[in-house]
Amino acid sequence: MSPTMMDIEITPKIIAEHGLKPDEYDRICKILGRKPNMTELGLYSVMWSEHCGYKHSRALLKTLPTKGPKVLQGPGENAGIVDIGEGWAVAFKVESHNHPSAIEPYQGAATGVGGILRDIFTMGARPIASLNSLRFGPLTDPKVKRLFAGVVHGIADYGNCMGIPTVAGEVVFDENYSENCLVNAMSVGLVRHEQIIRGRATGVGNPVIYIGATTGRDGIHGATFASTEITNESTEKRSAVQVADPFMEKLLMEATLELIHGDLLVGIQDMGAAGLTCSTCEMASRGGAGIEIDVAKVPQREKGMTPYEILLSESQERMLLVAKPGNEQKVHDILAKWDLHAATIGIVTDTGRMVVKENGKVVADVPADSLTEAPIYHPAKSEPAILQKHRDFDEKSVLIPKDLPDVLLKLLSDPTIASKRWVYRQYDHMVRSNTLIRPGSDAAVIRVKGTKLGLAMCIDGLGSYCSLDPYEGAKIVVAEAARNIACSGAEPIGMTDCLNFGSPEKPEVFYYFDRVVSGLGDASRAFGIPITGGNVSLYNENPSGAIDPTPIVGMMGLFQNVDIAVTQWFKDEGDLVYLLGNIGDSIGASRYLQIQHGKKTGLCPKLDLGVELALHKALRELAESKILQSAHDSSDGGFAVTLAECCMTGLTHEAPMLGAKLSLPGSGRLDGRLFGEAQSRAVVSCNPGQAAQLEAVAKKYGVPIEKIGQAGGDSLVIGSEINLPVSKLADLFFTSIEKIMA
Amino acid sequence: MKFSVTVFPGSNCDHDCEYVVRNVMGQPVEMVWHKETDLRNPDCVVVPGGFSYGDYLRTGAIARFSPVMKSVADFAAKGGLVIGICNGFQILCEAGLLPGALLRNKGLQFICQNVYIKVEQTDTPYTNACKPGQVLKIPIAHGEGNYFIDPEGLKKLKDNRQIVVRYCDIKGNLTPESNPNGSLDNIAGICNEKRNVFGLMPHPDRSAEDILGSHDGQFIWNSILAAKVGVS
Amino acid sequence: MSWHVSVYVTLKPSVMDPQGATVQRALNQMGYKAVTGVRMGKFTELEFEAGLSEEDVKKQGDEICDKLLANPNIESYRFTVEKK
Amino acid sequence: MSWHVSVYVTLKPSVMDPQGATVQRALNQMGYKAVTGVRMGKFTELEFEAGLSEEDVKKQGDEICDKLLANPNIESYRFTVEKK
Ligand SMILES: Nc1ncnc2c1ncn2[C@@H]1O[C@H](COP(=O)(O)OP(=O)(O)O)[C@@H](O)[C@H]1O
Ligand SMILES: [Mg+2]
Repeated sequence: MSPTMMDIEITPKIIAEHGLKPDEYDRICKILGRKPNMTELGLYSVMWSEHCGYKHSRALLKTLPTKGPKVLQGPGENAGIVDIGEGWAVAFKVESHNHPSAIEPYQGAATGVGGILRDIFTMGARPIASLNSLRFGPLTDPKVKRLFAGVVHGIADYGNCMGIPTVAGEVVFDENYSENCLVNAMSVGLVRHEQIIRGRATGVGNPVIYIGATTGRDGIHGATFASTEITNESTEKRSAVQVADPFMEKLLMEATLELIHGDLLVGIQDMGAAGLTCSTCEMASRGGAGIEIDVAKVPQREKGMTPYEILLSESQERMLLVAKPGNEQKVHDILAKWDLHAATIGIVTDTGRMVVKENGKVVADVPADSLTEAPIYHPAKSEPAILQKHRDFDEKSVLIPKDLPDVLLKLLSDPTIASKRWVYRQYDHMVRSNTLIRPGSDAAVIRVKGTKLGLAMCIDGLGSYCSLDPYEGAKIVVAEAARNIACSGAEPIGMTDCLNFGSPEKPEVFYYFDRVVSGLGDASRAFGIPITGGNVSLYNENPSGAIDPTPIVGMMGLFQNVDIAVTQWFKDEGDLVYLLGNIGDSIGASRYLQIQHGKKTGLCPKLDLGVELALHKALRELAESKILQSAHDSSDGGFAVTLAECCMTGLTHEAPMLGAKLSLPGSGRLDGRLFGEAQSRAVVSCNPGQAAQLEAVAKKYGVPIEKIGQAGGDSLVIGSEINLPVSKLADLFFTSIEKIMA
Repeated sequence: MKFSVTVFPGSNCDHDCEYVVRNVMGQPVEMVWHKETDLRNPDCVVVPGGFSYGDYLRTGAIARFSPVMKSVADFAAKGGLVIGICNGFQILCEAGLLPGALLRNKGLQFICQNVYIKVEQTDTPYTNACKPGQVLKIPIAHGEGNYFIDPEGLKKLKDNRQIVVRYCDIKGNLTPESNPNGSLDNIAGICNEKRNVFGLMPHPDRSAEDILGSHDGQFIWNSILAAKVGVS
Repeated sequence: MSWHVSVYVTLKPSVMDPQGATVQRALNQMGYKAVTGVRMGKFTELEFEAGLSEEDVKKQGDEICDKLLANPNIESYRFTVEKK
Repeated sequence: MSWHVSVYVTLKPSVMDPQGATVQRALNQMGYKAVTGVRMGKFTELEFEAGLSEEDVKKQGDEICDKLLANPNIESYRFTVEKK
């Protein structure tokens, strides 16, 4: 290290610039028994940032259910892993890349995909699918259009080049995300049980090897950057933008899997946030060991980098691994085959310390554990007054519109509800020839070659519900994801979550956070679906306030026999159509209330976890008994939008459109029955010969069931309220985003 | 019939091709790393899709200099069957084994979706199992599939009946709307003059099983199996 | 006659250029060992109506680069103006 | 000191340039009505070891452009050589 850096006097200003509080600095001094030098301060600053250290969220996250008979790996590693039988397991995780995407949408989103893919193949799993969940301001804003286009392009280019299909996702456009877009990326991988590997450093004297891209000055302080509010200043922190290199990552993935499957490694970890620092101390800490590295041996892209910069750089597409004794040469040979840089930069020790040298001279020496155990805070919380106002909202004050068909057309054209074809057409969702159900149905379905097994997957979030009722909203997020899986016929086996919130240091934001975590936990327990990992993104704030509390849930479902998979669109003329569940008539919290009446308020739908679970079981049994022609969950936009989707989304799989002649069940507000968003509902169809069986299964699980009509014809008819040609619905639904983006 | 699939850094449909040939068509297949020059004595070489060298610079531009491509060119010169799919088509054009070039899609976006293609020539080793004018449903997934060739080149293609498949609608009409990427004359795939080298943007490797939504790609694989191979 | 503006957009020196690095590796492997660095950039040719003053062309060219052709987060640009 | 070669690759006039056309449309929509044409190309900077003669640099530069940097079916190129 340049002597100038070593000698820098650490002032309160420098401490604050590192995002550390005075008492955190005191704690560091106590741990070390002396003052840290600049390099060491840098280490603590990134590892104790919210992004890496989970200071404000850790206590609550510990309350989430993470165990289950099939869970092979819960939170704490790079990704969770769940057994799917026949010696196979599935690794999956979701992660945010919100702040980088806001600054530089293309590179930010692309590197986000790269990061989550590394988390998967680091476990020894071959990535088989990607998903993404996106939030932007209204598309009427040209700035948002550019952001949206850039993010989608970045996700597309990275996944396409890697050859990993992007099979599902969701996109929401809402005012509250105007200044803080959300980009959550999820990845799924397949691994043989015996090939699972973890991010641990063990075995004194084992070589620590650096592989992948060279280290440059990019992204220094990315982790601390991801943990602070976006201000005008952050446009200055431009070095935090990293450039994606999917080609390098593809080589890294193939080489890494070859190393792991060749049984050459003790442990491996990717370098994501906080780069070399994070991978080094986490591997040492998990392995209960120490690690010693020399930064002079790190392959560098730029001249004159200090140890501080090398340790904190967030250059992408890099990994750190510990080889088994005697295998170092084999490791280097495989990396040479893939034309990758590799350098042995250190060894495993038994000191429990992370020791960093530069050309043999010690420049940092701290206990590895102390970096991974950031302080835990229990922030204050208080219920925002606005929540009572939402609960008190009187629906009766809302007039029922005269022209209900027009309302349906308006909803179908709303970019949040409209087809995301413009998005997923840019994603290669078929590469690897396993995608059986492509984007366009409730869940995507992937087969596992060589077996009958299949995986259903989806990703869902409901920021607006959570802003009105965080506890109920969070339950519904889990329920909706599980319902999407159940509609496809699969059994939910695990989930991952990304919690996107404002500043936890504001009691009102933390109240939301607390209630959302409770809701997620309760739903997860009730459904028996463990949460095997996730990610927290806080400080999604701008001068005009925080974003809606936005928990995102990615869910995995399993088919024992993937041939039974069900899609959401009507199949044949004459098929009978049923509503499972109760129609309801409330308009509270609905997209309809927001779009048609400009009100984002009202009572969030209530969710009975037992009723919901019964529906999932019934849907699964119906699918397994091959009774269903189609099944589609009813969510945003309500019953009418659900039916319209059943009529036209076959187009996504080159099936013809099909109308239906249906009654409108229930009583009460017409608009509530058509567009309200009551929970625990699905629209299913079967051919008439199987009606009795279908009704019997519903009865068996106590699921309310009502025959509402038949599929057929060119128009969607709902009672006497709606009668519209399906072609007209489809034209609006499929092209509304395309037209805006043209 | 013996197949070899070339593997470049950044190939990512290599496994899909391997799977189709071995598991769907039941034929032996070898994977040949780009640094190798021994093709392992195949009857047919498959240059698979993907993003060789990240598609950096130009699609296929760097891959054509791989050692294996010299062997592929020699093999083709001797009359061996060579099929390039998607990125493989781009590589064959860059390598001069097929005429023309693939430009960025007209709409500038990557497009992944099923399309329909019309079989224009059936006297090739890749389409002999099809009926003239047959319409196949096969997916595309590319950002640079906009086929271009100069007017003299186009005339030559036509005179020699080298335009093998063209984008069409479900009924076989060659409309502008059914042309997904702006290709000249709706061209989706061409062969060389000797007809033993074939390149196409659509993916017969992704459409050879009903469970994937189409088995039409099998017509291409079956044609290859039925072809009389003669490496002289 | 019209104004002919040639714009050169390059990555800032500190920004990684994966494309350039890949091309360099390829050139070295092809035998061009004397090539020690490759950086890839964009080259855009704009035509402006001849009626504009040179000053106007420069002003608009600057704006266009800033807003559309270059991403100031990672790229820098320069341009030349000619009448021909 | 090293040789610095700047390569400009452009699409041949007969080849359609959808990207250029799109940029032009965008510029016109943004209010830059005086922009009457846009063509997109590539700009590559190569560094060569200083030890080479200028002639050698030019020869290698030519080959590199011909073989790799430009596709003669659709593109043309020119380059400049400087020592700096
Ligand atoms: N960003 C995206 N990427 C890929 N697929 C997407 C994306 N957004 C939506 N989709 C797909 O479009 C379909 C409809 O999405 P959505 O309306 O969010 O479904 P649901 O309401 O059932 O959760 C799904 O198949 C979904 O996976
Ligand atoms: Mg759904």
